This record gives sequence, C-alpha cells and structure tokens, in this order.
Amino acid sequence: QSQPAATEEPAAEEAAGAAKIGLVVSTLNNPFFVSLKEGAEQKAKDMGMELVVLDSQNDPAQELANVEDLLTQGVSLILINPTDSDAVGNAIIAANNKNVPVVTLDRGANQGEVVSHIASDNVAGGVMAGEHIVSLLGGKGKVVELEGIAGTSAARDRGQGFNDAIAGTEIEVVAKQVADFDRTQGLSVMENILQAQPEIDAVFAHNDEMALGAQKAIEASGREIIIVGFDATDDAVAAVKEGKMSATVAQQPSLIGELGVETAKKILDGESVEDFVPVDLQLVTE
Amino acid sequence: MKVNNMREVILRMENITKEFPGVKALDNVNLNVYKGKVMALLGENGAGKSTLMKILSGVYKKTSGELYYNNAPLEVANPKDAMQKGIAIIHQELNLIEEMSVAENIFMGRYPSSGGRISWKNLHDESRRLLDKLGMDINPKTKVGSLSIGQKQMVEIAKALSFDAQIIIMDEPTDALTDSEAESLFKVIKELVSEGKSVVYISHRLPEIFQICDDITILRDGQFIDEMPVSEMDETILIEKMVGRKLEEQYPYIAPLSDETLMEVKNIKNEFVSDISFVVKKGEILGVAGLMGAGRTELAKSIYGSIKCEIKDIMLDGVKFEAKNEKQALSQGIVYVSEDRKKEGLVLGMSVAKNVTISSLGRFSKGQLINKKQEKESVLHYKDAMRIKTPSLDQSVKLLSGGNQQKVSIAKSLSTQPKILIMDEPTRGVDVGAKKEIYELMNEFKRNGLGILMISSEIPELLGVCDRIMVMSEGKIAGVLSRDKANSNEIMRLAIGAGV
Amino acid sequence: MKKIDISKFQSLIGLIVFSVIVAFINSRFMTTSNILNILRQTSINAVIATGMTFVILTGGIDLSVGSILGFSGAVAAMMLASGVDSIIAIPVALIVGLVVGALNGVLISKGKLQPFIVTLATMTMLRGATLVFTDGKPIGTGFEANSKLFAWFGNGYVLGIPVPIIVIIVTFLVALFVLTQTKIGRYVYALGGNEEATKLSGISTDKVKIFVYAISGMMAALAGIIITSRLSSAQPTAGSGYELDAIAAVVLGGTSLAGGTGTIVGTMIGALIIGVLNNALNLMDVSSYFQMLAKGSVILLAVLLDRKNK
Amino acid sequence: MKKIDISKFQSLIGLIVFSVIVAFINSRFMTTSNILNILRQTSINAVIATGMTFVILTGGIDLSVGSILGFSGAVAAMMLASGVDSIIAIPVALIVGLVVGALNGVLISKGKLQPFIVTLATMTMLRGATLVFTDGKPIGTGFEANSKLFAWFGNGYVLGIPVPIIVIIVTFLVALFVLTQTKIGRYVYALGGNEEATKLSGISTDKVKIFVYAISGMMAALAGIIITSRLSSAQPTAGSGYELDAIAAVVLGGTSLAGGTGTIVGTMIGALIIGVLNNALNLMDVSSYFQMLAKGSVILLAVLLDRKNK
Ligand SMILES: Nc1ncnc2c1ncn2[C@@H]1O[C@H](COP(=O)(O)OP(=O)(O)OP(=O)(O)O)[C@@H](O)[C@H]1O
Ligand SMILES: Nc1ncnc2c1ncn2[C@@H]1O[C@H](COP(=O)(O)OP(=O)(O)OP(=O)(O)O)[C@@H](O)[C@H]1O
Ligand SMILES: O[C@@H]1[C@H](O)[C@H](O)CO[C@H]1O
Ligand SMILES: [Mg+2]
Ligand SMILES: [Mg+2]
Repeated sequence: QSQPAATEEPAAEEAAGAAKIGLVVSTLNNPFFVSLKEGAEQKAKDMGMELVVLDSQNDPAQELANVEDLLTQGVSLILINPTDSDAVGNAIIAANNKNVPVVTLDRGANQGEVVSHIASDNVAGGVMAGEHIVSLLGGKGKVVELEGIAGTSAARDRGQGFNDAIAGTEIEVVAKQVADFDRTQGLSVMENILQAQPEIDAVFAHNDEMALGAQKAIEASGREIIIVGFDATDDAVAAVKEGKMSATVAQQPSLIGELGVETAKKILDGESVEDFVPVDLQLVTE
Repeated sequence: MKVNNMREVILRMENITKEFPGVKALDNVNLNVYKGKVMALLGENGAGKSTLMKILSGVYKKTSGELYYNNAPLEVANPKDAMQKGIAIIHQELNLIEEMSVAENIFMGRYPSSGGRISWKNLHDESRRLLDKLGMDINPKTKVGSLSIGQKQMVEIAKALSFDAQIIIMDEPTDALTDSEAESLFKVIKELVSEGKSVVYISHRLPEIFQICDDITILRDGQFIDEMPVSEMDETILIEKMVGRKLEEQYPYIAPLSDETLMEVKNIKNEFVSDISFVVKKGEILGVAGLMGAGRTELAKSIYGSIKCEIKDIMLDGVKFEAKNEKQALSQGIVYVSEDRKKEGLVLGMSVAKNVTISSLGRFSKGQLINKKQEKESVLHYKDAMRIKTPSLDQSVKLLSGGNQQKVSIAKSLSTQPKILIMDEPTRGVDVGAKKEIYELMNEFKRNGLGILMISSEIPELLGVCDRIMVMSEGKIAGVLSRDKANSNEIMRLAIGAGV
Repeated sequence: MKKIDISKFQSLIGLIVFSVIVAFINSRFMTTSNILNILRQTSINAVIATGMTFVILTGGIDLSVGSILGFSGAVAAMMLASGVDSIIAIPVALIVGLVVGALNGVLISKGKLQPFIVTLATMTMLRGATLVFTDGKPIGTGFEANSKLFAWFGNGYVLGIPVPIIVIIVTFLVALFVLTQTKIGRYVYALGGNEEATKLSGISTDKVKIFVYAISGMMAALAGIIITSRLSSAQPTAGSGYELDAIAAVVLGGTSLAGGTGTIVGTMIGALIIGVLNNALNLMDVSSYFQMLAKGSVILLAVLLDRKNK
Repeated sequence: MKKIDISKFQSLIGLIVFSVIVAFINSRFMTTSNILNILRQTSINAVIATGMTFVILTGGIDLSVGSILGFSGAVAAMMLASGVDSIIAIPVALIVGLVVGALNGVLISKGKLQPFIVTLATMTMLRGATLVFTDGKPIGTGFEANSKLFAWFGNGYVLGIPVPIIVIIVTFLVALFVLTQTKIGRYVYALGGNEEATKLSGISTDKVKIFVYAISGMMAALAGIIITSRLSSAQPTAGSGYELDAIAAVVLGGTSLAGGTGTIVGTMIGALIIGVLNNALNLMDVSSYFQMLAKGSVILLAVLLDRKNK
C-alpha cells in the first residue's frame, strides 16, 4: 500500500501558539459523553490549551473523517473516544502515519498505536451490577436485562460482565431486550416486558437512561422491582437517593475527560505516561 | 374593423402582447366581447387563442395591453379574482381532481357550508340541477376518475356554468364530445345568451361556429387578423384568413389499393367489449364511430395489449398476433395513439425530440447506445412533414400549443413504422390546416399498404376520410358501413343501438 | 366509496387475525391491562401520524416531526423547571410546534420547495437547536405543584382510561371531522389530487399547505408533551426516527404518498398494527435483531395484502 | 437546455463561493491534502447518491441503501475473514447489493407498491438480517494476503490519488454515459416524467424500475466495500441514516423528487456541497450542535438559491 509524500507537516505550527489538541467523541447525544467532553474542555481551559471537539454521531465512517479533518487542521495530539474498538483502527493508523500521538478514552482500540488508554472497565462494571443484584436477591430470582445499542462495545462488555456475575447462581434472565441506551425505549420495552412477565425481581439496564425509562414503567405498574443502572448520571443518582432505583455503577466521565487532557499535556511536554489509566468505578447505592 | 352599433361591448381586450421566453405568443391582439352574444375565437394551432384567454381568466399576466370591462379598466390578478369578477373559463385541458366526486369538482373552492360543515345535500342538489341542464345522467357522487373523457368534459362545463358568470370562456369544449353532447351544450349556450350572458367560444370544428356564434375574431401567429359577424363569413374565407392561404379539399380521399386483408380480428372479449370481429384491409382506413361510452377506446386498448382479454384472436399479415402488453404489440407492428395526449400520450416534461423517438429508440441505437445524429434527422423529418410548430426540438412538449402536442403524439407512433395504426380521436384539438396534414399522412400510410383504425367522434371527418365505418354500441359492433352507404343518420341510428 | 370501505375493513381484519394469533401464543396479550398498555404506547405514533396524514394527503411529507417533538418537549420541560405553570407551558409548547410547522409550510409553499428537502433541513436544524438549548442533557419537569397537570397528561387516568388514550380518541374524532366535513379538509384532498386544478379553482393552495404542516407540527408537539410527561423529563434526542414510524402508519392505513387518497381511520389502524406488532414481539421475547426482521416483513405483508384487495 | 445549464452552473458557483470564503477563514482548507481528503470523504455519499439519482429520476426513492451498505460490507468482511480472496469477495458483495436492490425493484414494480414503504421495510429487515448474521459484532477484514486488494480499495493510491476518488470518478462517468447516451437512460427519465405514457409507448416500465433499484443497491454495496475497507472492519450498524445524505445530495443537485428531471452532474455537485460543508465546519471548529444548525440552514439556502435561478 503506497502512501503519498507528506505534503503538509502537521506538527510544524506546534511551537507557535498554545498547543491545539483534538477530541473525537463517539456521540454527543448522550449525557455521559457530554460530561466527558465538558470535563476535557474545563481542564483544557485551566491548562491554557486549545481543544477542538468533534462528534462522530456513532458512525465510524464519520469518526474517520473527523480524525482526517483534525489532522488537516494540524492538531498536535488526538484524544479519541471510539465508536467501536475495531472500526477506529484505521483512524488511529492515519494519525500514527502523521506522527500525531493518540490517546483513547472510555473505549479502547484494537489496532494502531495508542500512547495511553483512559477508561473504566465495562466488564468489571457489569460484574459489579451483577453482584449487587445477586446479593440483594440472595442468589435466586428472575431478572430482566435491558441492552444498549446493538453492536456497541459498552453493551457487549456490560452484558458479559453481568452475565458472568450471575452465572452459577439461581438467577434467571427471563427477558433480554435492546432499548438502545434510550430512555423512551426503556419505557416502552419495559412496559411490554411487564405485561409478559408476571414475576420480575430485578432489572439491569446497560445505562441509566434506559434504567430511568424502565423505572417509569415499573412505577406505573405498581410493582416492586430492583433497578440497577450504569453511568451515575445526575438523574440516576437522584433516583437512587429517592429509592426509586437500587443502584447505578458510577463511571466518572468528567474525570475521564480531565485525565485525557492532563495526559495529553504530559505527552506533549515529553513526560512519560502510563499506557493504561484506569478510572474508578463505583457502585452508587443509597 | 366593423363594429355594429347595436351591440353593447361588455369586455374589450386591447393591444395585448404576451411574451414567453423565446416565444412571442401574442402581439398587439384585440378582442371584443358583446353582451348576450357568442364571440368565436379562431386560429391555427399555436395562434395564441388559449394564451389570450388565460390572460383574461387570470392564469397568465400580460406583457402589455389593456382590458376594459363595461368600459372601465380591468385588472385580473389571479383565477379567483377573475371568477369573482364574473369571468369563468373552461380550459382546453381538463382540470379535474380524479379522486373526488363530480359534485365536489363542480363546486371546488365554493362549497356551501353552515357552521363550518359542508352542506352535502345542498351541494349534491345544486350539482344535480346543473347536470340535468346539460342532459347528463350521472350521479353527482360518482368519482370523476371513473368517467370517460367526454363525461369529464361535461363536468368541466357544469363547473363553469356553476359560477353564474357574465362572461364564459369555452376553450375547445366540444373537443372530447360526441355530437349529441355537443348539442346539449349548444342548447345551454343559447340559454345563457338569452339571459344576456356572453360567451367566448374557441373551436376547430368549423361547422359549430356557424351554428352558434354571432361574431368571429381571427388570430394568426399571435396577431390579430380580423373581426366580423358570422353572417358575413363562409367557411372558405374563414379558413383562408386563419391559415393565410387557400386550402383545397378538406378531406383528401384516396381509394384503397387492394382488397387483401391486413388484420383480421376474429373475436375479442373482455369486461368492456364482446363479440368483436372485423377486418382491416391493406391500405384501408377503417373508421370507428359510436357514442361516448360505446367502448371504442377499450377496444383499441384491448388490441394493443393495455387491457386484458378473455379471448383475443387476431391475425396480422397472416401471422397470429398476440400481445399481452404494449411492448409486444409494438414489436409485432401495431401502435396506438391515445385520445388523452396529456395523460397517456406524452411525457410532458421531456423534449419534442425525445417524445417523438421514445417508442422507436431501437431504430436509432446499436445495443444500448443511441445514435443521436440519426435520431435528430428522423425527428426533423417528422417536424417538417407534420409542420410541428416549436422553437426547437429541445423544447419541452408541455410548452407547445395543444394541437402541436397532438402532432408530436402522432409523430411518435409513426416513428415506430407500424403495420397498423390505431388512432383514437387523432384530430382532437387540431386546426383545419393541420387536420388536413394529418389526413395526408394517413393517406401516405395507406399508399404503403398499411392499415388504420381511426376512432373519431367527428362524423364528418369519418365520412370524409374512411373507406369503411364500423359503428359501436354498448361494447359491441352495431354495424359496418361502406363509404358509399355511410351517412350521419345511418351512423347515429346504429350508434344508439337501433340497428341491433 | 365502497372499494375503500372494503380495504379499510381488510387491514382491520388483518390486525384482528394477527392479534388473535398472538393471543393464543401469549395469554397475557389480550388482558385489559395490556390492551390499555398498547393503546397508550400507540398514542404517540398515532398522534404524530394524524398530523402526517394531513401532510401526506396533500402529496407532501414531513420529516421534521421527530425534531419538533424533541424541541417542544424541551421547551415545555424548561418552562416547568423554571416554575411556569402547566396551564401555560402546555399551550406554549403546542404553539411552538404549530409555528415551526407553519414555517415548514411557508418555505414549501411560498418558496416553492420540495417538502422532503425542506423538512429534512428543518429536522436537522431543530435537532441542533434542541441540543444547543438543552446542552445535550435531559431536562426534568420537576414534581412541584406547577407540573401536576402536565404530569397528569401523560400518566393520569379518566374513568380508568389513561389520558393519552383519551387524547388520541379526541384527536382522531377532530381530524375525522375536519377531513370529511369541512372545506379545508376537502381542499387538502383536492390539493393532493391535482394541485394545478385546485389552484385554478381559486383555492389558495399556499394556505392549505401552510395549514397541513402547521397541524403536523402541532401534533408532533402534542406527542412531545405526552412523552415528556410520561418520562417526567425531556430528552434532547427524543423523537429521532419517529417520522418513519408515522409515515409507515399512514401508508399501512392505505394513504398514498402521491396524495389525494386516504383516510384517518386507515391511519389509526396503521398505527395500531405497528403498536401491536412492537408489543407482541416484546411479549414473545423475540430478540431485537429478529424483531427488525419481523417488523419489516409484516409491513411488507400488510401493504401487499392491502394492494391485493384493490 | 440553456436553463438547466445555468442552474447547474449556479449551484457550482455557490459551491465555489462558499469554498473561497472558507479558504480565507482557514488556510488549511485549500491545501491539496485537504482537497483529497474532502473528495475521499465525499466518495461514499457520492457513490450512493449516484445510484439514488437513477431511482429518484423515475420518481421513486430508496431508503434501504444504508442497510444494503451495512449488509454487503458484512458479507465482504465475513468472506475475507474466512480466507476468501478479495477478487471473489468484492464482486460477491456487489452482486449481493445488486440482487437485494433488484428485489426492491421487483416488489415495487410487480407488486405495484409504493417505493417509500417497500424500501422502508427492506431497510428494517436488512438491518435486522445484518445484526443477526454478525451477531451484532463488527467483523474485521483481517490483514492477510487475501485482503490486500480489498484494503487497497479504500486506502490505496493511484498516482497519488486515493482509490475511492478514482472509484467515484469512474462511477460518475459511467452513470453520465448511461443516463445521457443509452436507451435505458432515456427510459429512466421518461418513466419519471409520465409512467402511464411511457408504458403505452411500449416500454417495459417494470424492467426499468427493477434496473434502477438494482443499480442503487449495487452502488450502496460499492460504498459498503469502500467503508469496510477504510475501517478494516464491517460494522453491523454501518450506513444507518446515509439514505438521507444521499437524497439530500440528489435534491441539492437539482433533481426533482417527482422524477423526470435532473442530472448526475448536479448530484456530484450536491454531494460535494455536503462534503465541503462537513469538512469546513470541522476545520472551523464549529461545535457539533451548531454544525447541525449550520448544515440544515445551508441545505435550505442552497435549494432556495437554486430555485431563484429557475
Ligand atoms: N407557458 C408557455 N411557455 C412558452 N411558450 C408557450 C407557453 N404557453 C404557450 N406557449 C406558446 O405560445 C403560442 C400560443 O399558444 P396557445 O396555447 O395560446 O395556442 P392556441 O391558439 O391555443 O393553439 P391550439 O389551437 O393548439 O390550442 C404557442 O407557440 C405555444 O407554444
Ligand atoms: N377507469 C374506468 N373505470 C370504470 N369504468 C370505466 C373506466 N373507463 C371507462 N369506463 C367505462 O367504460 C365504458 C367505455 O369507455 P369510453 O367512454 O372511454 O368509450 P369510448 O367509446 O371510447 O368513448 P369516448 O368517445 O369517450 O372515447 C364507459 O361506460 C365508461 O364509463
Ligand atoms: O460508557 C458509555 C455510557 O455508559 C453510555 O451510556 C453508552 O456508551 C458507553 O460507552
Ligand atoms: Mg389552445
Ligand atoms: Mg374513447
């Protein structure tokens, strides 16, 4: 595979002003990533760095285009929150080819050279949620799993962790439906499941948006069901406080964003960084 | 200009000019409309008649000129404005909403209502009254889409009458009508006139002009030629003024060359027609007469493969002719020219050239590749032969005058070089000069030993050009008359079913 | 007329047959509570599809309904969150939808633009506006006194019937009356049947167009209010993709996208087919991938059957 | 003819003016590398929009292109992953697209169904099928010898020009030739202008319909191959929503959704407008929410300007 002679030298302007770095976010249609972005923006402001944020709208092809556009702009480093760990590969390779360092946030990359990866472990989070439910139900009961957007790594990993955690107990998943990480979908899918299942003890939703939708459906049905979500968004934490949800696995999206910018700064200053920066997960219960 | 002092001019159009991009459709044209009189507006296809009337009815804006109504200057902003000022128009082309009922179409835009709710009873009663006046026996609740083209035309007429307007413009109203309906229309026109209303009447059927009009205004090539009372006119002078030259024999007839059979229809049967058997000889024009709804169009479409048949047994040139669709019919040498050029005949948005060759592209192509030079030459040939008036071959067909559109539609079918040409009302909307050109073309077709099935509601035309005339009634053949035996009484007798 | 009646009847029969089959497979399907559940879920799509029917009857299309839904929902929630009373917030949200819809209509009629592209553009713009305006985060409607009525709208009951179901019944009756008994309703059909002829009859086709898009916008806003009320929160992405479900309901109901023919009764049946389908597939715990397969097939089957009867 | 030429010219001028403005604001915009970058990004949409132009010219619409893209991409990746050579995998993927598209065409023509609803149904079904078939997971194309050619397709260069750009140039020329110089091209326009008259002119309108949907399907598959190659991975959700960008490109290019008029040159300009817009907004660091607002407005503006010139 031939490459054209590099006509532009992206790093050339680096010394001229404040370093400009790029952040490519998988989607900004989800409060989680909005927090991540805001954390990064705040940190960049504090540190006097210029940060360009682009939204991939959950489409890897758009993600690749965004990275290409950033490279054209001549950013000196790219923070990327992949739409998908496999599909992001060529975007990272494109940056590698121009010698622009890459840091991944929240979701990893399976190809290309990444200087550092900053994320919480979604499989571990799924396990946390699963174990919480196992202990509340005493290892026996019927649960419903509301899945995230089909094909996303977050959905896969959380589902895997959760199912690992309940494996070997007498907990049975009686319904498993996709609700697209979306609150409205969470509501109607849960309503229908409630109709179908006379007995449900707990619900695990792959994120809080779906959990909050499901909570509405359950509230309306007047049934008592344990709800566990993921993300610890403001709404969800409030719901946990009010006892409407049992727990949510707290990620710290804002911190992921902040750490991303900090790490970027270190890399640009020539300091060494860890290749994996884990961000704590926490089970938020009342 | 001779203006009779006894007449009261209710409307005057003075020095009207209308320019379209690349076309000066009207150039300083005058028109007088007299109270209680019928003014004929005549001219060749493309002379500018419809354009002038569209200016009067608010569809087009004039480029320059003045209008006076009861001697006061008149401005017409849009169609609604024209209606409110007492000017109603029956457009040359149908403007109906097929999915809606007859009554809803007649009163479109003016439904009687009370308390926000349409008064259906009122609407239907009023429509019934108008239809009765026109001698139309159709239920006001019928969907317009299920009517024949002639019936639709009658609905348009009812619509124009419903305004109770002072001036009623009729742009080729009898174009799609058979004689008996035309007669009902004439009766209505006489009533209108006797009530003091005025009519502007456009038609290419000259005998009608002498029957119902009081005065004649003639246009040629967008220019005003003359205005005079009908009483001072005869058909020869009229034609001469219209076309700007003398026109010999209106119906140029030549005798058939042989007696050999070209097409033999042994039996056709479906839900529209039955017991249909007849022959068309080589070099023969077989006319098809009948009242509206007799099933002539359906017969044509059954042969052509557009309508499914239970039985269809046809021999063409000694070979069994079988066509399940139009494509198969064309490839075996039969082509159909539709009676409804706008809906079925032309792709209005496409150019003249592309319309002419759409059915016969195979002749100009190697495989898929079109030879554009060859195509253009052929189109030019038809343009000249049929005197199609268009600024260029690339002009969109929808911008041509009605008669010229009809010529394009016929050219399209001729371009397929068929053995049998089925023409459904081929001279509908075509001026006298052009009609003759079409007849000449048909004769040339004849000379080549080919056959024509000509459906027409204009009996004089059938009598003038056909070798034999087949009369249909209620989906069956009521009789076949040879040229020497045929006359309009006999045709009418058979058409109303008296012959069976 | 008779023909249409038969075909209406047919899709209704299809719906009934399908329901009976599901009822046999899953006994919970035919319970009162599930039927109310289906109706309540269907109400959102049915309301949007009602507005969409007006638009499609004129031969137009409205892709912006989902974004209008999201936008007006956010407006309502924002007002409630800042203490405005429901009695103000609800009409304001409806008017916002109406105005945005009318704007679509103005662009389409006065600008002589294609409805598809205009509403595609406003769909994109309004979603952007909603995201800017909410900063990409959900807005809670609060649970204070001022939002009581608002909460009732999505969650309340009247004589045991959920309010959204009442809303859709009322909407249906009003739409039915307008389309069949009023002048403007008939002009909607006329415009879709033959725009040129309608214009020549002296009807202001521009006004009719503005009317239908305004109705569609207002219906979308109404749906936005119901959703926001049900979730006690306005999602900035609420309504994305809803246009397709609404159009599907209209077409399943036998309305032609070319305009001029169709009925509001058909649209209701179309919306119910989609609603029952979603519910049934969930009840039978069909995996979501297969749900897509099934949904697509049923839509195809429904239109094919409908056609056969014509 | 002259009129059309002027209008073509106008949207091109609009594109150029816009580009010049952006070039002033951002000096990186007009660099060779960025221009190649824009063209390469545009290639996906341009390829799909080319097929869509055929469909829209007949008065139809194809909503299933995004799903066909995803499906054929997955088929190609699956084959490559199991060791099949690119030289087989690429044509097979194209044929899959062609066949699925033809199926749309058969349903629409033989079934006499509305294109919108048929392709909406197949869009849903195919997405479901892709998810079932990939189990919702992305499929890597691998980096073995067998996928070299495939990788080159999306990432390679010929004389310094990225292959996807070559692909779109070739596609454009072929489409231009077919639409202006061949019988079938003429029939496509005729069908869109007046179906009834076209049929009575002895043209098999069914075949023309099947042809255009087959072309659209194949073009979508071609786009799927490019994307999958560029990402070295087939995403089960790839292509969702792409139909709207493709339709927007076609309409921006001056083609009427009613069918019968339009040009492939226009579509290319339309696709470029969208591509340049996306790139420019990114380069100028416009926040993503405002990008939506801007994109919608520019589309509106473009169609309004285009109309003014007619
Ligand atoms: N909208 C238009 N744009 C361009 N040219 C037009 C337009 N309308 C009419 N014309 C041209 O103006 C001329 C007059 O057309 P018009 O329809 O008034 O003729 P007409 O006398 O009614 O003919 P016919 O007897 O065939 O109906 C024709 O040359 C026609 O091609
Ligand atoms: N689409 C239709 N649906 C139902 N009936 C129809 C339809 N088209 C025509 N008919 C009926 O079929 C019969 C014959 O049609 P038509 O009037 O076209 O015959 P015709 O002899 O060709 O008359 P015309 O002089 O009007 O051409 C009529 O009774 C007519 O009402
Ligand atoms: O971690 C994030 C969030 O949980 C979000 O809700 C969905 O996408 C995941 O990647
Ligand atoms: Mg005329
Ligand atoms: Mg007839």
